[in-house]
Amino acid sequence: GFFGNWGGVYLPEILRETFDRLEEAYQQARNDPSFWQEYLQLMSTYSCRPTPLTYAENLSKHFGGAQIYIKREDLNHTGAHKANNVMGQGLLVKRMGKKRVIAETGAGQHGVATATMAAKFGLECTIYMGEVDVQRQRPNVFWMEKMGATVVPVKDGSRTLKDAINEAFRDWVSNIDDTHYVLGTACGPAPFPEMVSWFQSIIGTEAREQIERYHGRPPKRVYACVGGGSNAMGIFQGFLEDKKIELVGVEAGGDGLETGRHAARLAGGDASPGVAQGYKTMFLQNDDGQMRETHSVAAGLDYVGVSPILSHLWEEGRVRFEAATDTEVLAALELTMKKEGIIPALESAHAFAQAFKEASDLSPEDAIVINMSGRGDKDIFTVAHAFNDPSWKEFIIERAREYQKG
Amino acid sequence: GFFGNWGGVYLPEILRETFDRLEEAYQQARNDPSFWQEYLQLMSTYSCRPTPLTYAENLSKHFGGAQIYIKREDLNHTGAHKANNVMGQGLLVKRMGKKRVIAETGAGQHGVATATMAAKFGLECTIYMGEVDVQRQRPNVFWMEKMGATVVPVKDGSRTLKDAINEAFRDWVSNIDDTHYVLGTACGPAPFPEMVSWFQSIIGTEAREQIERYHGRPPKRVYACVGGGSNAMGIFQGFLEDKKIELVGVEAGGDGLETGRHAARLAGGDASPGVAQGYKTMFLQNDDGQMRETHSVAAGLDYVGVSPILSHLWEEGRVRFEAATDTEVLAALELTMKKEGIIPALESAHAFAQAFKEASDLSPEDAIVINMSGRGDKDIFTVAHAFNDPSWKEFIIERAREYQKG
Amino acid sequence: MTLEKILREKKKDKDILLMTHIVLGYPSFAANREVIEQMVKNGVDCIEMQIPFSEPMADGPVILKANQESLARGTRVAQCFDFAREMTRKHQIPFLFMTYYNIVFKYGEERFFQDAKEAGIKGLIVPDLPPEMGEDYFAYAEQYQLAPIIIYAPTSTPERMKTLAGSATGFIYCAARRGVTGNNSALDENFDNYLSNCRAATTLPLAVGFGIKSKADVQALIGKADMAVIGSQTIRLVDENGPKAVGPFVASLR
Amino acid sequence: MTLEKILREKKKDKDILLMTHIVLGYPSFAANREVIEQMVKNGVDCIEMQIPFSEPMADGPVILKANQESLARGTRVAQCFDFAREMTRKHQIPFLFMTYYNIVFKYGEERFFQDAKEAGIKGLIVPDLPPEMGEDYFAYAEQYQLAPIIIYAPTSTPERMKTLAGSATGFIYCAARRGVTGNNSALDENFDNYLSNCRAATTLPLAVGFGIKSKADVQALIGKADMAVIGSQTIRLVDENGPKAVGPFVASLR
Repeated sequence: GFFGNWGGVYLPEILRETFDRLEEAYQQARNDPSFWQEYLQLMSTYSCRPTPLTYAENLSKHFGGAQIYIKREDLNHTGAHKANNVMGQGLLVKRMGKKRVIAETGAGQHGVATATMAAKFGLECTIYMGEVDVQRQRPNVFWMEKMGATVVPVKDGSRTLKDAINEAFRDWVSNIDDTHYVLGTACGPAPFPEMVSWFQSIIGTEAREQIERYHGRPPKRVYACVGGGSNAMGIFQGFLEDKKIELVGVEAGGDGLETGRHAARLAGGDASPGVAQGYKTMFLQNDDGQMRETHSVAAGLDYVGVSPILSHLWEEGRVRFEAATDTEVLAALELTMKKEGIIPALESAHAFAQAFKEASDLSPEDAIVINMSGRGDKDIFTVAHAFNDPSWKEFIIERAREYQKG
Repeated sequence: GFFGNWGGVYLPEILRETFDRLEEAYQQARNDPSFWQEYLQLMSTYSCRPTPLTYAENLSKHFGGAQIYIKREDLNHTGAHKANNVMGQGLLVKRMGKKRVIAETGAGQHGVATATMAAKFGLECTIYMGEVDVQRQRPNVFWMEKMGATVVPVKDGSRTLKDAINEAFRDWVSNIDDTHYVLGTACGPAPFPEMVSWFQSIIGTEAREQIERYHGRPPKRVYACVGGGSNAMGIFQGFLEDKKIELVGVEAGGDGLETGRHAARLAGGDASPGVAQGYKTMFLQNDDGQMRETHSVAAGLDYVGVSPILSHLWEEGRVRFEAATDTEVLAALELTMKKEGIIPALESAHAFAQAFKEASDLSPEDAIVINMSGRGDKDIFTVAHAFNDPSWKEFIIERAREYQKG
Repeated sequence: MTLEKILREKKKDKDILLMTHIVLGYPSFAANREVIEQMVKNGVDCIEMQIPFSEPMADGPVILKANQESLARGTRVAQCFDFAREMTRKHQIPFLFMTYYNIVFKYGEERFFQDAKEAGIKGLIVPDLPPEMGEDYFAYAEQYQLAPIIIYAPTSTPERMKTLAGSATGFIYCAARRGVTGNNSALDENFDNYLSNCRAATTLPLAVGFGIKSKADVQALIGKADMAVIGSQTIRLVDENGPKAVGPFVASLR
Repeated sequence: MTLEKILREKKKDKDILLMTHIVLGYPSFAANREVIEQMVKNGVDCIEMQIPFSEPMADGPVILKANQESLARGTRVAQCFDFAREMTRKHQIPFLFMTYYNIVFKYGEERFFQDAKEAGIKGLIVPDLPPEMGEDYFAYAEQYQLAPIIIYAPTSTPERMKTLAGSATGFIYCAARRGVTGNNSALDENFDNYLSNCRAATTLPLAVGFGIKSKADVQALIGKADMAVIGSQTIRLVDENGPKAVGPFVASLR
């Protein structure tokens, strides 16, 4: 369960048995070629895999440097790479014979993906979500409920993601026999980081084959945003062994690294090694080891820890980490919409922002791949708000007026 | 330009030249195999084609009749089959050397798709949208603008779709040289019905191959919702020649055919032959030939006319037409979300509703295909409103309160 | 007397003829009555009465709005025929129906021609029906001796104009520019070329419409066309100043 | 004297020992001081002092809230050491630190053990550090002679208990049921089986925690366990009735 100095299973004894069984099921699945076949089949019929690799002709010309290719995880069912992990774990749940899944969710995407999987596999589903997030992310709560999930607003603590995770663990330790906790990213105690990365490796495998087919050879660089790190691990795995390909993880620079209001763990110097939520990695914490508040315009990157596998690749120098600020991200999002008719999620737009900073340093002979982890149109409330769109505000106020009348 | 008694080019003289040139470009493209290759290439790299055919195991079991398969046009870029048509016309615009596109839009999906295409192809773009719709569909307006389109709120007449169409034609007759009007469905004057159907035939070609691969033989029935008729034409074309396959077009039953508040042209007896918006088809009109108000929970089906090709297939008896009421549609939507984790657009849910009524009449040996023309999650405002969700209303009111403070 | 003949007779005494336009039932039939009275008294030579349609695709905002408001007030096609009957009996100038094809189609083409003839109408302007789409229509026009007015556009090639002329009687309606009714036209050199092409393609009288608003506009057409068409402008006038304003305006044009 | 020895000495005079729990800095160090005073006066045998952590994954809502409010009021780890030093000098019962591994890790493991030893702490409870993950930690525990308290769970197999016992000193903390701190436990037959398994796996004293709230709960453990642990209940009491309520409550338990 360790990757260099990182990872592990730092868990209360009560969960040990459950993790042993999960580890066992995961290893069996991993050693059973028919499992991956079943997974591929599911993803190509229920979701839209392989997802396309889109040549961004206009952006490439605009920057006059590298040829820019975009891996389109936004075209997955439910609109993001989250589906890969969730459907994979769904198959594992079936194998383990469990009848119920639980998950935590912040902005709600992982919750929607899990509720979707639960509907598809006929599982009971409970989603823990901080009360504050429930209020902020009504649309996602609406869809989760419509897909049959029970959404539990967590009223403890800061009533956000961290507390939802705590509450999900609490549910799990009380219901270990029939319940599986569908962790949403390549973090947490082993085997989650490795297992989630395995399911997400489908991105990299496809992207590697696609870029070589379209471009004739491997790319110079691959960019991915890093929150927990699952989409980055997903695409990087297709290129990890070829040391000539530079891998760039882009974290949330928030208001700027110098302000302290950000979520950059591996870029910048604010994070330090720590152990929390069951695993060892680089955390944004104070000198006492208390986790800090993080900030990002993108809820999915707004997290204190990071995949232990990425901490390892960072320490080894295999992956370069950078940060993009909220302002840079909104500019990159706007440019991508205008030039390509593509709407990256705010999370994904971090990868775009960094790639845009660097594209013109490369030659038109070179290609780069940006992982578009999800689509932004589902985040209309966040994006329109981030752009401070006055017509949007009027629209909401007008709608509210109608509802207040009714 | 005629299909049996239907179709034609009923247009002012000023547009004749433009249509002659469009017809010419269309025929050239159609006779040039490299055009379709380019189209397939574009759709497989920019959108996600072929889109999957999903086996709906839980729904099939639930009804205990036919095996239900769902053609997943929701997984297209921009979330609906609209992309097929729009990208195809984009290629044609490039061939014709025009620099600007215009389109009408009601709920906004076709506008978003057109703005997307224009961004991708570097075209100027103006979208005409009734002022009432601009106010109702702010999210789509927001995305169109962000993709660089100019959205013109049409303040004439009823300030809805019909008026947007009129205004788009007015723009076109004033700017015929550099502008192409991207009509959104298989209606309007020739060559639009045939051309749009041609681009949409990609759905049927894929679906035919997929159902035979998965099910081992052709389906018994194919269901598609019918507004203008482009998604239906798209999928039906894959099955048209095999007379043993029953094709079912599902129109908007609104409050019920008997109430008059619906948009059923070919199901029910309220429509009659007419000529408007440049073509002859079955219209919902009064005895004087004035178009009637139509009603549907699904904006995309809320239209007075219908593809002349479908009127022909209806007259020939090749396609059976049915109507699903708003209530039936919401129930079908809810069931599909709960059973399969899939969120059909309200339009598409009409096809689901009809298929559900009939699934148990067939044997488990039989398969049916439902065309899911688009995804419903982009229509959160409409769907949450349609379900009359109290938490949604509170959420909107709370949001408005924040904006009013600011 | 055929429409062409009537117009040619009138033209003998005048540099240029005037055709005006009203939307039936807008703002009301009573107002229509008054406006027509004013027009006839002030020397209008020919009036096109538009039977409103819910989808007037070739009309600009002013006429569009008039169509929709007329319908909203309940105007029916049968009333339009009644009103036409009344006007043709009362006034000794030719009246035309202008409408869209669906109104004719839905009414029944032959019945429409019969009833229009019976109501004393001299011709029909249906902008969305090119001759290719209207075989029956043009046959009935001939049978019932109503002029099916053909429209030329600046984009029409000389060949196209010749072809169209083959279906035309009465006069040719030359749209002065691209676009829809109610906007401004530039009566410039291109326009002169266009009119020469029109002239070369047909021996019928030429009417020029779209955007004519003033005496200067009308004057500029003398010698180039036989008839000037005033469309949206009188509707604007009635909207703003009432039916009584129409007389002085029309009188001022020539 | 080692923790085990102290507890065995105390046990000689009592049917069962009592361990209580406080969250340092909640509601304040002053309140902690008063609560501990009350506890010691009323016969508590051992006190675990929780150094608050921002992510207390194994704690239920009551202790979670106490952790977060303590931190919100600015509690630092150094203050916890100072407070521990004060308490161990003042009161003649063993004090333990309870916290999560990150607090130890971030402080520096060896330094943490050194400073805890120096502050008079007898043992550490770190629920998220299984022996497999804590090689250095358990080595320092031995080096500095602080008891690294091991936790058994109802899901632990007899083999697992044996293995865990190999790393344990002081006593074994037997979690009475599945779930987190602060909820009810059913002290039923399954529970008796569980405790027999615990007893069979180790010769160390057994402490039983999670959900013990009343004299009846404590009585039920006599003969089966050596020490009853009262956790969330005293926090609830202080929240509701203030520090003074703790003494009578503790006195009532035995």
